[in-house]
Amino acid sequence: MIAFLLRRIATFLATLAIASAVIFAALELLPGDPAQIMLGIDAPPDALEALQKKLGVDRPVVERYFTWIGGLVVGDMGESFTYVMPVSDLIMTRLGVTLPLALLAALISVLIGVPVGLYAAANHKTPRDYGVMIFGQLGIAIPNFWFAILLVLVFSIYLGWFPAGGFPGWDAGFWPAIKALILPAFSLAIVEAAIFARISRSAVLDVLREDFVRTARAKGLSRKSTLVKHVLRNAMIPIITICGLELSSLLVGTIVIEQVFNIPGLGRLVFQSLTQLDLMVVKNLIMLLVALVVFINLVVDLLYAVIDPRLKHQGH
Amino acid sequence: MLQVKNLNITIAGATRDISIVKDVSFELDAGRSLGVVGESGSGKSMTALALMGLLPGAIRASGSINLAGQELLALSEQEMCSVRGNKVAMIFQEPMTSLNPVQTIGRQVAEPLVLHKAMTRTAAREETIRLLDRVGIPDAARRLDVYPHQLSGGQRQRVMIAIALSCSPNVLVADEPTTALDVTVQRQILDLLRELVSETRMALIIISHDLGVIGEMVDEMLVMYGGSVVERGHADQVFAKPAHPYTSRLIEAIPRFGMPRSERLKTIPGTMPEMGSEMKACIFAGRCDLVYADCLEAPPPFVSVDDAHVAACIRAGRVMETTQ
Amino acid sequence: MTQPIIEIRNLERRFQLPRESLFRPASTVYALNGINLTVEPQRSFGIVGESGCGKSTLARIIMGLDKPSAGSVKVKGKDIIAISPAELREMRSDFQMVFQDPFGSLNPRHHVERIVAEPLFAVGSSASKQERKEKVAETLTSVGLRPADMEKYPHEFSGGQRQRVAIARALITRPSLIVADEPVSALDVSVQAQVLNLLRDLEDQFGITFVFISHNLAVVDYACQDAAVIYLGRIVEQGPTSQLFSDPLHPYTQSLVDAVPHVGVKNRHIARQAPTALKTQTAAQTGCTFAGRCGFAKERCRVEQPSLRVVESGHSVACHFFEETRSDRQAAAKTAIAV
Amino acid sequence: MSTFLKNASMHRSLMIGGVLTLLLLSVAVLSLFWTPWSPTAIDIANKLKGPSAKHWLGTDHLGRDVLSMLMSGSQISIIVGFLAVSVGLLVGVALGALASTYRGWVEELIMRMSDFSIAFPIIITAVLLTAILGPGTVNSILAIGLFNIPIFARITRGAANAAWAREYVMAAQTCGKGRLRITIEHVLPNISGALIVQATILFAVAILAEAALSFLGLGTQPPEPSWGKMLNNAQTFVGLAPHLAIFPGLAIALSVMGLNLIGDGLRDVLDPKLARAR
Repeated sequence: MIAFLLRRIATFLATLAIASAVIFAALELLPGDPAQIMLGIDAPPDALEALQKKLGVDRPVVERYFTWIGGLVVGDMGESFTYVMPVSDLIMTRLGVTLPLALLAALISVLIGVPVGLYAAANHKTPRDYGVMIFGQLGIAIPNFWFAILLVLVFSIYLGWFPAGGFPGWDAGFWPAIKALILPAFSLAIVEAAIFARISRSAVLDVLREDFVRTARAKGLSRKSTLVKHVLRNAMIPIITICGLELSSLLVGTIVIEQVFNIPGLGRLVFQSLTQLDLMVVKNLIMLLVALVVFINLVVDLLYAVIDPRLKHQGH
Repeated sequence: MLQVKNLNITIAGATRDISIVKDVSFELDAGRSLGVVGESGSGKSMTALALMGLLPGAIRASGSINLAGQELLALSEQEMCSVRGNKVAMIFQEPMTSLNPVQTIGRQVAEPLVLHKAMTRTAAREETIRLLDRVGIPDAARRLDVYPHQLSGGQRQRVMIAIALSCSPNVLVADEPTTALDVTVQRQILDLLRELVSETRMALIIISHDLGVIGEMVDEMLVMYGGSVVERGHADQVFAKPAHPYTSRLIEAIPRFGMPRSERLKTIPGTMPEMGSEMKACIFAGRCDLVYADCLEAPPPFVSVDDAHVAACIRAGRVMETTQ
Repeated sequence: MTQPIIEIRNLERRFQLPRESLFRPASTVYALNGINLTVEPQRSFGIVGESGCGKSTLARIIMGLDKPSAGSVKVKGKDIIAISPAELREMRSDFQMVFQDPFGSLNPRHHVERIVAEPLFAVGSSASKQERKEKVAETLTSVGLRPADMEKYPHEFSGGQRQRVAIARALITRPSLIVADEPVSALDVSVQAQVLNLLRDLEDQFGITFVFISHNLAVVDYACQDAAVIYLGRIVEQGPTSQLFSDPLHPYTQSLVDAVPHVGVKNRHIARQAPTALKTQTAAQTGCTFAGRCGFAKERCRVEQPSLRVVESGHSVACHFFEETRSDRQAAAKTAIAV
Repeated sequence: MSTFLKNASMHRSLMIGGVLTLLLLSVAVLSLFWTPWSPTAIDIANKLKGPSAKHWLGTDHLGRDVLSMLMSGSQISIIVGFLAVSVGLLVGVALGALASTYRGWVEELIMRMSDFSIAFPIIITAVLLTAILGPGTVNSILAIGLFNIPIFARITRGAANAAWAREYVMAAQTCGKGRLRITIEHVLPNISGALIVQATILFAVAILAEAALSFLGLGTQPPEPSWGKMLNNAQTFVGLAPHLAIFPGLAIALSVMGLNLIGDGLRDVLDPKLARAR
């Protein structure tokens, strides 16, 4: 078990190391002079030189890379060139919006998707099951940003229940802030819920075909208690995998949804810094997002081992 | 104690119902054992599942299964649940997949005790240790908390038997209980089953394709072919003097130790007819070398050849004579 | 003395297990350990053992599908491990293989002609299309199928017929050796008999020698003249099947023979019961591998590995105390008859 | 083959999916020759009009005909989807097949690479590429294609490893055939079903992703009509002209659903083992 843990953490760190190298190489080596790009072609030479110095373009590549990584480890991400403040502060502020949004969406989608999927599996091949399947097909086919626009149309413009966009900030109080996040969270969550429903349904159906389910029935357990006592835990293994993967796609989904609702989170920051060509922010932001995605995968793997005793004893 | 009469099993098809088991009847007393032998597609496993009320989806059973005065086919699903694992128990072919991989074996063995006998967790735990010990799991008290993947195939089948045994059932149905096991392990499991039958007076039904297993284990036997019983009788009689050409050929098709090299195995030409094909003739007529015109006219009735020994063949007497 | 068709000397196959912990060295499993055997032409050879004993690994090594860790495998005098891949390919037409699962051993997307003709690839494609077709037709006939079957696909056949197709594929190059890995264990009894008879016919008709791998003693007894019993990667007993199964010398062979269920031996009591098997042999243990399960095991068995000793002509056993077990057994048999 | 067609025609989701996809393809082909109006013709006087006999699906904020833009927009969706899936299929299947053919360190390396690329979701890759290359259609194709590669590699390797364990592959080895040759002759044909299913589903994913990238301004650039871009514009006028938001979204959803239904249906028809599950 400990060997498994160590191995997974080692892989996690290695993935981060390679990812950082790729991001660094893409943004700092390929396009030529980053300072030139950031300031534009007709930048005054002295400003260009100052920025070059600040970015350390004149120093060797390896040194620059390790300076960056070293900074990351202690939480120093350099300074944003457009916002004139430390990138880490900038990201932390924005994270305070994006993370609650993603978690809210994850919560809603799991709470809706998994029970609906289980419900469909328990009612396999009945109209209820087909109904869920249609919901699943729709959910997968509908782009979340379109769904967001439709939600705004109905709930903001026609009904006026929720704001159409913007975020008052946590200073404005808990409820107004949450209220501003409800529509964005739902537009992310409903689509994911459809995916969860499909996955949960097929995971349960897969387990229902296993021999040990027949054993449970032969013991005299009813259909329902077989489902609860024997099927669910086994079905959780694939469901958790997908939940993990989908959690990272929710995180990425916020990038799009923040655009629709004009919410000042990480997603907005990505596009603002991209249009400003603030590479310092872009670089660290992408690194952060990638690290989050990889981290979620790590957590999923570790959760496996808790649920599936076979992994504990195998050592790999 | 167990009486099965005219058990028919059909699968609902798109245009018509397809019959997969036809008119199976037998009786079985406490402490006795019955073997059901047949090749794949003979309907023997479906018969076993019908006894448990566990036929999958669109498959239906009709006729009568009477267990100690209780008509099982008339029971509601809820009532059947209190019979399963309690009065009738079953073990399966694949011990590797028949146990829940994410539950300890202690918990899995205790489950029927809690369910049917309303035992407390602690009482069930004591009983579980006794059961595991009885089926020959060494150091049972310490094995309660292991998971199935930590046990060998033979040990898992022992655990399955402990589960089946837990509520002292009247009938134990064993569907190919040793097919997935090595021969030395098979020996141990068969010996264990035999001991348990004489100890507990439960009735045992063994389903197998292996004539050796059946021949060694049971008092009575049914030979099934293409969904029908073709021969029924005391195992000793059936093996000594088979009365149906299929049984006779099947016995002769098995290699025996010490056969002289000059001797060839007898074979049955052709293959078993497809499931559900409607037959006006004898179901074996297509592969039989004794076939006469009347064999093709109508399915043969059961011919009684000896005390409680019957065969579905109009030339049963002739077949018995020709067997060495 | 004719040249043996297979000669295996000191064959060893080790597998490295994945590490259990970062701090412990990886353990090694001996799938095969010190295997010596000789297969004479025209005398089909059976290899018997329980699952995990290494018999399928042995088959794969003989076929050149797996490399041994040590030792030599000579087929018709040529060491197939030492020769070049090109030479091996040339030799391949002389030894073929039949597999257990008639559903998995035929490519579902190829028609029978293409399946059966595949080994001709090794011979080189000098034959014309027409010649190839004729050869396939001829081979199909000799396994009891019709030439017209060559246009069909595997799913159109029953299990027994598929196994005939697989045998036709092995037969098409007219090999002198066919390795058959559990060729009948997936078949129903009535079909099994058909295939066993077919194999014997081919043996007589084409002079093919079979290496027949099976867990079923009676099947090996019927199909082979000689056999070896493998336990945890070692040959424990070897000899003509007529002696091996009627007068087994090694306690393990005895327990195998005794374990086979027989019609009409109801309620017989087995005195010796082998305890649950060890599944693998890690590190090179000292002593007899069977000692842990053996009812006769003595101090010597736990320290000294018995080597294979010739008892009678062609019959050898790896047991320190086989004389004792043999006399015990004969005594038991006498009492059984007396009772 | 005939049973395949019979199963296919009887399969409901395959039928619906087929009709939807055929519709998408024929609209795209038709738009090459004819659209009711020019998709780029600006007519400010008639801006933000609802559906009418003249403009069946109304006009946008520049007075362009929505139906014509939708029809032309289908081209980009199909081109991006097709190219991105092709990139993923060619590279991914090659990598996956190599991994399962040679095993050992080759497999280890290829699988670690694909593990690693999970860390880069489509949008993040697209952002990275935009920072380097600037926005554009090529950007979308690359980002989606790169995303598809590890998926195909993983699926190919899994299915191919299963095929390598089959005895017919061993039989081919005993004939002296090389591993690469066996991969081509035996393994790939037998896993093609799984790959076709995956390709169909990833085509749907690609259409969704292309729309998202265009919506964000990272993908297809104006004046080239694209569904994502149309939705982006529609967002501004959603209170004034809701029809602008509804029709492009419907077009995306129906196209994606069509392909997904085909994928699900093919999975049932090609893999009877899974089909029984449903």
